[in-house]
Amino acid sequence: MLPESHVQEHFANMEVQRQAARLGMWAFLGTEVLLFAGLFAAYAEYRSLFHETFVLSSRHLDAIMATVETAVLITGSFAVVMAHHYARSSRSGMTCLSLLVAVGTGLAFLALHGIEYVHHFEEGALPGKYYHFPEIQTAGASMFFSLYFLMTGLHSLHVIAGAGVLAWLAWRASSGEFSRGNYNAVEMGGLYWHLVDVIWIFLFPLLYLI
Amino acid sequence: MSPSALDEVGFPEHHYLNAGTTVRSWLLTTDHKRIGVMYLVAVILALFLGGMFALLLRFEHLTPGPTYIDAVTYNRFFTLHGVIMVWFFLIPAIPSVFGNFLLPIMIGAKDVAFPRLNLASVYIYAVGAAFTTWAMIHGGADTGWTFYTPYSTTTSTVVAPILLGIFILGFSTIVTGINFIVTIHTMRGPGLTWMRLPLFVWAIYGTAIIQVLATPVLGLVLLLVGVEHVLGFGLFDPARGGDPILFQHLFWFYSHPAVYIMILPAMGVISETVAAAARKNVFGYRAVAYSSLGIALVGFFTWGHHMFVAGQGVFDAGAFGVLSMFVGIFTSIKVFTWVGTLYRGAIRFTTPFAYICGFLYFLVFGGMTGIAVATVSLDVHWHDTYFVVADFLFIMVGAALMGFLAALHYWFPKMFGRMYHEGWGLVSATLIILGFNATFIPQFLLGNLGMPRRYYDYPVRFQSLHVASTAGSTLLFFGFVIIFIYLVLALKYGRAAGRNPWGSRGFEWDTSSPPPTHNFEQLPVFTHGPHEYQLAPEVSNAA
Amino acid sequence: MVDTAEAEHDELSPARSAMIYFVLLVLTVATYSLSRLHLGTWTLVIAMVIAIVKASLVALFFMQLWYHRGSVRLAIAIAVLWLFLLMFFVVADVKTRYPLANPTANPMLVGPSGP
Amino acid sequence: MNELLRNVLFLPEQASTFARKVDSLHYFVIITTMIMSTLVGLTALFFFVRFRRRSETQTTPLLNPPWWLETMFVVVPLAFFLFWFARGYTDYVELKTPPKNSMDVYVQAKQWMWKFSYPEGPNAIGVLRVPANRPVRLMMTSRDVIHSFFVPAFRVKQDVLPGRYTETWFEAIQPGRYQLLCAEYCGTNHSLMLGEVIVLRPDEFDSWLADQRRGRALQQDGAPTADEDVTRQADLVRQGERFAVQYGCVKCHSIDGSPHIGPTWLDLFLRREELEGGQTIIADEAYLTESMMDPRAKIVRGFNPVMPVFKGRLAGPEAAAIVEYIKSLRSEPLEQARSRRPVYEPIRSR
Repeated sequence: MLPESHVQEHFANMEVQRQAARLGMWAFLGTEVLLFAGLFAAYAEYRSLFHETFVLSSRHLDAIMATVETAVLITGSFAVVMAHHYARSSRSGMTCLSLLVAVGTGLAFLALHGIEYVHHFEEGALPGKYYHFPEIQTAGASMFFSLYFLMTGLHSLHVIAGAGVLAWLAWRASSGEFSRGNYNAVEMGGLYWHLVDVIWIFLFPLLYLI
Repeated sequence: MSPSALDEVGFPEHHYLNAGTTVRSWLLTTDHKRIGVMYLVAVILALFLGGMFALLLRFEHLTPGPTYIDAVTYNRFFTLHGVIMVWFFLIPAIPSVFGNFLLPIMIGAKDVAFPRLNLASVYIYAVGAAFTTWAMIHGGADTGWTFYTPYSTTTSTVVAPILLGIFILGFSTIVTGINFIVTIHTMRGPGLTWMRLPLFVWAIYGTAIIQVLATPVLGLVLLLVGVEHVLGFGLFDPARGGDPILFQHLFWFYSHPAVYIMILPAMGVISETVAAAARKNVFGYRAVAYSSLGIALVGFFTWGHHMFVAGQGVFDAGAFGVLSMFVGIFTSIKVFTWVGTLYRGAIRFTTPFAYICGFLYFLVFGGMTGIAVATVSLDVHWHDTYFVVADFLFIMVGAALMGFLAALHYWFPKMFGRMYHEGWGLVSATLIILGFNATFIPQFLLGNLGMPRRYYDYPVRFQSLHVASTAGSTLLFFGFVIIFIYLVLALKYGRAAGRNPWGSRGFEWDTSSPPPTHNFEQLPVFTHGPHEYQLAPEVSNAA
Repeated sequence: MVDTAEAEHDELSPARSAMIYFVLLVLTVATYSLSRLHLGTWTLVIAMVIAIVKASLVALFFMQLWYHRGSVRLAIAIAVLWLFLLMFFVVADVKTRYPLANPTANPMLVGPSGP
Repeated sequence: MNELLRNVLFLPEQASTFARKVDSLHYFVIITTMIMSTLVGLTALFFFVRFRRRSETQTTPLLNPPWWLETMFVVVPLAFFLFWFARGYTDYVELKTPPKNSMDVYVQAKQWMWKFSYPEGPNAIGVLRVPANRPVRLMMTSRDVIHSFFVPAFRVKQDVLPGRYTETWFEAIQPGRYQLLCAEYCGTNHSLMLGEVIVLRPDEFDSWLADQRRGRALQQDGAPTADEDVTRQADLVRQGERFAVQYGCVKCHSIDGSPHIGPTWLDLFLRREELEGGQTIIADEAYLTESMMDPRAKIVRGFNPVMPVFKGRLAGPEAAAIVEYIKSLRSEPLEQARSRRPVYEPIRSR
């Protein structure tokens, strides 16, 4: 996010710059939370309207794979925390490694999720007018899968973006750019990745464990 | 006016405008002042484009039947008028132009917190504008700027590019909002406590909070309508159990706070200009500062008053009705405080002051009708009629645009170092205020008569009021043309304004006009609040 | 002008983060297994409580909110509050609306998309 | 006083109980706001004249409002606002709860026309006849997009949602003809979606309703007004059948399920049809009307685009009648018949 390693000219000192970057990042995370707020509101409404269909459709999803995905994302979060710790203690080799582990967990999550999507495509549990899943024909079934694909799709886009940012940070860490005096970028990238994990922490029970 | 004559009156030789004259120095600038000027040009273009569509609509209404365009074209025109005016003029108008230009100067900072991000917001605005212009050329949507489903998802007209244009523009607003919040929190000058911040900075802070918290929900809603229109995901499809009122909830959760994004900066401008015109401290600084925050936060609780007749539950209608009344008191505090500031002041009638009077009249009139429309039972008759159109245009064109014009005239010398022609300023101000009344008072009466919004054809009994309103709108148009002419002329031929033409005690007047690239020769130390006119004139913030 | 090394204790130590990581994994497994019991309305409450605990663990420690005071916490607190504000009024509207104005009242809506 | 204020504010006549209540609150709000705004304006003007700038170096005192004035700025407006809210909300709740003894009327809004049907009586397009001094409850739904039932004279407005019902009620107090408008933007001819509410004296209304039920209304009314086409549900289907024969629809569309040049009309309504482009759609009213007006828009897989365009040849009510006729063609039991391949063998009668 902030490529320089030294203090930008219009900031008083490094601490002010880091505080500014941190506040800016948290405000951005606030917008991400509100971006998903609309979908959570839609989910809340349709769940209260079509409760029994939501229960049926949710039981149909593969909860075990989702649990594994959650564990994978939490591991990714942990890897990023370690990367932040290594960056602060100027061990750029370990920083780069842990960032790559985090990117790996992101790709693993996407792969597992891709498998789920393929499964849904095959059996026709698709949103809106594409819905021709024979087993669940009660009212609102296509609504559950509309929300399922919208929420997990938007989240997967954020996972891809987060993995991209972490890969870019890993590439910069490999050239030894981060040290005690300049680890803002790792912290910001880490904050974004943690938020992606927090959003999934809420999506997982709402979609899979009704 | 030979250049040398200009210099001794205090026109600095090198300042931010001639610090680099190549096009590249403008396009890649990270100087918040240049970004403010670039936004000013874009915003004025949007104003004239949107205004042109408004005139086309008004001329169509001269006669009940088809006057010179058909129904579909009319529907496209009012959609484009709405989209351009709301997203391309009103929302960026004061925050992106004057917020960008003045915020760092007012808090004694060299630049905003993330200068490169600030430049990125200009390019995001440009890309969003390009998409919308492309869609406009290809006919544009005929859904109205509110995009109510299921019409917006089933219409055959081009909806997706306009949604994409506004979606991209949303990022420009979010980035500007984040920039301002971080700048105000972390880069205030030495000695500048929160309670010494100029009231314009408080207003921009409140606006930035709304920009950051509200725009993402708009982004999501436009995304959902676009996905629904292109792929048919069925989230708002009634046959599949979708709920059109859910769309309205999500849309108005953004759009009502967006109304405060438009009016709050104008209130900040008026707080500054009233204090400068009356040469007196603002009557109750603390109340005005906290009411800016109050509007920013309580403004989020009131979106349901747009949906009283949309099929909303009775409980929600009551809750939103009460909360809408509470948001009204912050505006009334501000109005009473501005009038109180005039008490025992030293008022000089200048063009900004003319716009202040216009602003106060329109804000009180529009605010009161706004409270009336938020009264649940009265709204049943008024909803979706010309009464509501006149009410929000009183606030948008009346108050917000008057605030923009007051800011433009008050800070023109600071931005460009030259004074505009005072006589023409007063002429155009009266023309605009009269033209505005002539345009929108008839529309209030049309609303009472029951003339619905977005009507291409209308029953004959409304014609006389429509003709009056169209006449007023031409008057309004000429007022804006005159302003544009004498301001552009003043850029070249205006007399040099010097450091502080208004004798104002605002912080931005401590630096030269136009200010140097890094805003100050040496960073100011803040010893007192803004607009402390009881101090002797020579006490200023010199370091 | 590299500023002084920040004191060790005010940042997340690896040991503590490892312990939190473990707790998160345990909670994930717990929320899955509890959901298999199908306790009816209680499943939602339990799932949400566990999710909130996990989310606050990640936010407070992994995202260092525990070590940064003031405006940073306020920013995310307001965003989350707005999330609940929006959800509250939308669900309240659906619950208190004229019953036939709800999507479920659609006469043609027997199957997911009609009879 | 009421008439004076009503004329000053350009309000239409008060033709319903709710209108009178709303207008009294309206007058109270407008009068208070006008008084307050002029007071604020006059004080500002007075301050401007009294405290104009006399010398350039004049300093002004630092003044801040005492705490009681500050609370006055907040409490006085808030008191007014909350009182208006309380009064307004009670009227609103009353508007949302129709009285038990009210007469029901079903309203169906469709892109750019209104259709009213009395529970066991006639239905009419564009004209709603109601008795005076009796509450009338409207159960409203829309076939395509959101419309809004708005009668300015009654001060009543209620959005009409597609696929579900919204309700509102009014009690007209004096006989007369009041214009009905659509207040929610619904497309190209949103401004032509007008209608009329004719309020009759109670006895007049009862005799009209009785005649309707005996079907003699057509002769008695002489030439019905252009947009008043008073037909009964049963008549509508029979009319649809007559139009189907008259316009030659049955030459290509069989009504007994047997395959023919065009898709069969048996069980067509709300059937899932697979189109040429591969998507599937539901044959609802919107699809049926569109296929009549613009057949090439959505062609069912396997059928040739040979159907003539009826836009301009079929009037709105005729198309609506044909759709009603198609809806009435149901085979027992109700199973999902998918259109079979087209078969070209000429009908001997041609």
